[in-house]
Amino acid sequence: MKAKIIITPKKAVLDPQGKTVQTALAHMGYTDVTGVHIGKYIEIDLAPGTDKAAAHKALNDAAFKLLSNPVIEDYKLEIE
Amino acid sequence: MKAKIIITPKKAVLDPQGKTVQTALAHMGYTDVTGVHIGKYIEIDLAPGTDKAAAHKALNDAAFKLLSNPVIEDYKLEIE
Amino acid sequence: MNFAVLQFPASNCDQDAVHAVRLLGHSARLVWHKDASLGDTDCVIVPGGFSYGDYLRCGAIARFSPVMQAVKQFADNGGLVLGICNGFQVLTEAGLLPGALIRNRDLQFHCENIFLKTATIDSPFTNKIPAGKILRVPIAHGEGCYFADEATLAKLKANNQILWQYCDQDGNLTDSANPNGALQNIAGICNDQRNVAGLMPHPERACETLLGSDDGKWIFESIFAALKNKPVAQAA
Amino acid sequence: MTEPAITPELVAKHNLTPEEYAHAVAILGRTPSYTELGIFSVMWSEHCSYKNTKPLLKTFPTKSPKILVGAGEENAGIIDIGDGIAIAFKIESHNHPSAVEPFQGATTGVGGIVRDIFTMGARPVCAVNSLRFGELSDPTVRRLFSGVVSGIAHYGNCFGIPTVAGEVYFDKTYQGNPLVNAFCLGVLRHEQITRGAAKGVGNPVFYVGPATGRDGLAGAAFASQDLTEESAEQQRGAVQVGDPFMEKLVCEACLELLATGAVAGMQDMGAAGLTCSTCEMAARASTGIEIELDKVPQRAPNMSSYEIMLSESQERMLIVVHKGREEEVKRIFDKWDLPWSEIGIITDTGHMKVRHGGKLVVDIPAKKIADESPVYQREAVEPAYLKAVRAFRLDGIADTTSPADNLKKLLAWPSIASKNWVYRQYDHQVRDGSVVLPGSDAAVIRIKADSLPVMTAELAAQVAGKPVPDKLIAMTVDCNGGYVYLDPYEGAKSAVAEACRNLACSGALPLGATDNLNMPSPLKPELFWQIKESVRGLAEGCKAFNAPVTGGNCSLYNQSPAGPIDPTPTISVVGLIDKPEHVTTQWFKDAGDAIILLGDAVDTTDPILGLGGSAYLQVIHGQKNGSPPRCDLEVAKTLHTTLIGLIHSGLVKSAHDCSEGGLAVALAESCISQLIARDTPRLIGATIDLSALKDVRLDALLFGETQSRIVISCKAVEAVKVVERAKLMGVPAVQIGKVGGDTLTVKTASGEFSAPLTELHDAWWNSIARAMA
Ligand SMILES: Nc1ncnc2c1ncn2[C@@H]1O[C@H](COP(=O)(O)OP(=O)(O)O)[C@@H](O)[C@H]1O
Ligand SMILES: [Mg+2]
Repeated sequence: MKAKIIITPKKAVLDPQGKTVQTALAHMGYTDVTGVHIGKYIEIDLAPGTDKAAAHKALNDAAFKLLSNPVIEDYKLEIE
Repeated sequence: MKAKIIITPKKAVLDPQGKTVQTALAHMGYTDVTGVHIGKYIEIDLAPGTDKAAAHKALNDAAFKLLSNPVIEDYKLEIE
Repeated sequence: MNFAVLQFPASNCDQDAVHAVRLLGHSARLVWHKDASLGDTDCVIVPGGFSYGDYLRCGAIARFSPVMQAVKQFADNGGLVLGICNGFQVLTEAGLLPGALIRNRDLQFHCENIFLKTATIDSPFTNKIPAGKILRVPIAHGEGCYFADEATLAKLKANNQILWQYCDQDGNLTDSANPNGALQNIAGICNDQRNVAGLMPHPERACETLLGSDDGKWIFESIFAALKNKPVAQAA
Repeated sequence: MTEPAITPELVAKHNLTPEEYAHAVAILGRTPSYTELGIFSVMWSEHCSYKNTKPLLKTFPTKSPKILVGAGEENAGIIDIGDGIAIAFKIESHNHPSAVEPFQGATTGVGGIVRDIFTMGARPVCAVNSLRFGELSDPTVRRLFSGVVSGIAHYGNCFGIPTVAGEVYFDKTYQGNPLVNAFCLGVLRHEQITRGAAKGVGNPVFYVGPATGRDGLAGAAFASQDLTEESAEQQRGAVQVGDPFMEKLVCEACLELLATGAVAGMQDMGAAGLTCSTCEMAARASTGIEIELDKVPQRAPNMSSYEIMLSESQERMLIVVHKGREEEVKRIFDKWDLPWSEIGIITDTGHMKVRHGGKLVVDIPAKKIADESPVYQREAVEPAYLKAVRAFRLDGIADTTSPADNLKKLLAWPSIASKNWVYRQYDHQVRDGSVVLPGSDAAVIRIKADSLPVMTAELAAQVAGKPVPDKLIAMTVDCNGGYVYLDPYEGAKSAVAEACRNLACSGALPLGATDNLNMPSPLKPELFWQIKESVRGLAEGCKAFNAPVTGGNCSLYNQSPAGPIDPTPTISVVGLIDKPEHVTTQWFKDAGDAIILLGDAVDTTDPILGLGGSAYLQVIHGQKNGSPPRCDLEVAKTLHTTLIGLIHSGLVKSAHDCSEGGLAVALAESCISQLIARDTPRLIGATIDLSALKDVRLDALLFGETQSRIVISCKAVEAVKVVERAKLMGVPAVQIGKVGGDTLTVKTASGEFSAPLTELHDAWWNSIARAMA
């Protein structure tokens, strides 16, 4: 079983990285790009037989407290 | 239209960040975790009316050349 | 000799490289990243810093600057190119050097002196380094852990392309002397043509005893000597 | 967009008192618009107006013939260092933002102070930081600490400025309210001084730098409130993100632009963003300014005039350009791929006028709002706790019987332990100028030709053929907040004395100072008394050492639900070293050298013998109590000039002052603090004999913190000469031992103890890393 967490900068918060990459893409000729947002992708391997609901609850907690910075980031958690 | 690119470290490459997070999760009492891999998530906004196939081709190129480093990373591109 | 020191947005050791070369008696000038030509140049230095903020990946964006085309051509013609720190990262991203530099194993930026062992003096970048001399040179990086797959690593070794390795005071390649987790304690390498090299430590910060060490000058002296012995390629 | 009606509640929400509001109405002659209310609110916040501290700041010594730009005139003060060269420096706090988001709070703190320096036309060449956190045993503190340190590292390293010095203390008083003070120093020629004045009616006004977003809305007002549980929550939308890459480009582009001579005035958009920069620039030049918000680059859609005017998006500058030279701005900012926009014009109306969507939304007399900010004389009452502090005696405290063990504990105490875990993360060598790195008493940097900004063609022609001689600048930042709590006046004096002592140990004489008053609320008389007494101490100290204050920062309302912080007036003193051979470091050099103590071993007139507020009492006896050691400024000054004289005569091989942990810690540090390379210290031992000092408690002798003491070493054959010369100058001096061996061995009247250097080093060097692992 795997959990996947995607962490992205909040909309209102400046994303210097995304901006810089957007400019670089434009310089390289990718002009259809109207915005770039750079975040983190975390994949967590779970031991077989892990209880999905419990894992969801625990990882949700971890994503909020440890993996993301709720002051400036949002996250999305999926378990599959 | 949006493109989403997930970039992950290759298996053979050291992922100290993943290791650190795994240890931290264990400290938080979450012991079912057997591995953590940390990568990047890039979301690209595309101008409305962009041709999907062409964008796919172009971004595939960008993902290979700029957004990821094939020596150490793999990537997955999706356009929706 | 004429040195061209590249200047990317947020290069920040560019002036230091110019300073070191001039201090050692040669001329150096800055070349803007948007320039397509290197002008009259004997050696190119890709300096340290945080080109493009090191956003995305260190050196990833700089590699696409117009000037890098000229550097590639200069290198293809046998010109000497030295990448220092961020410059090393740019050169690996550009494919001019094999491998990649990833996050330090303890995830922290390290600014400190390290000891360097010269693995071979058979290169334009090491030929003047006194035999057995352990260099004391500063590092300052967060992503300096050298990585290459096994095949590449084997090739590096077979071709004698490893130039410098982190060591302890007595020259032993120990794990605790390795500041970033680099494979085989690798601090710097060259390409198989031996005219392009990169290293994470900063020799340009160690050219004056006032600043604590002048061991770095041996790397520059090696380049001067190599250039003197074989005038090389024309700039692109 | 409809703006809210101005109600008393709205006024109160903007932190304006009814009287302040009435004054605003009087200035305008009408009810302010919503945007204008916002402007008054930030301009008259403590952060921008210093309304509670202005009368105190006036007491600082601010004059010296070397001062080219004085305190309060501009974004930073400037001091002449000879040969046409000058330095600009200043310290600034980012305490509250760092409490909410440590990483970004610290990055934007560094970014702000670096901007203050290049705004003056100077090239920023080094940075310093002063930090306070709660105790490291608390996981939240560790998160704050590591976030702040990596934020400072991220910004400084990427910008390419060496962070060469600093200090870190851990005490539970800072638990909920960490302190993050950032200092920056820049270099320029006298002719390159740039003013933040909106000069020249008809001149265009340019906005350069990244687009404006809804970042840090009313950050200045936030910095001027108590830090409460909710404020963290409320302010979440306000977090600003630092972009050092952008700042590096803005800095280079601005310096390049200044070299064209096209600039009439320049100011960064710091606290209160566009509002403060437009107002202050017009006020300084006694002109008016008109800007059009539709021309301001915007990151977020549908921003209101209120939001645009109050946003604190980072890395933005406001530049007034000589009419007709607009093309140069465009050329240079395009070269650096930076956004720019011509947003307005200088007028002769004296008013700041702002248009948005074709409507006039702001029309305020600029000078009035800038100069007529409210000023308060607050009531000061001596706090009651000081009675007990002064009455504290050592009677109930048994003298030490395990000095070696005490020493190890002190060396491992995070406030004393080596801060290598911190400064190793900072690039402290970029720019090829760091002569003494972090880890000795004061940092020393070398200024060379390429430290200076690019010159105009005119200036270049003028100085052609006159090479810049290398210059050596030393700097340090100090403050023992515990001392200040226990006696604000003496504690503040001691902070200045320690800073100057650290400079003396490195071979430097003070040039000037910049201070950061990190204080609790000025509204409580007991707390305001602390502020007032601290300022009195700082002022006297700076006067005594000829270190005029060239600027600084006030950060009030530093208190969390757990209570106010210890008053912490950090002070950074900058000095000059005239020759490279006079640069001195703190570690012992060669076996056989003599070790000499300059200054009285123990202040016997102090009933608690220098143990008041000491690290020893805190670590070994769990008490932060007693009047801190008194600092006689005359004695201190004589000590410093004597040491400098000895250094100039080439007699001194090492010099290290006694501060926290006293003589024993100073000796141990002299044995273990030299670093050759990573994980490779150079340990060199010492044998000390203090047995001549008989009638004094052992703990006071070893760990007391009597002021004005320096441990030096010199060649054995010169020991007598050194002692004689010091005595001749009126400084007590005695040889207390010699260098050599692999232990620190100390003989006293009550016996001898010895500790292996490897153990002392491990305790001192690795303690913070262990706590953070
Ligand atoms: N936050 C920091 N950043 C950079 N250097 C630091 C920091 N904290 C401490 N240092 C350095 O560590 C050394 C010891 O600092 P400190 O214990 O404050 O010395 P002192 O007691 O002499 O003032 C100094 O060189 C100081 O500059
Ligand atoms: Mg000191």
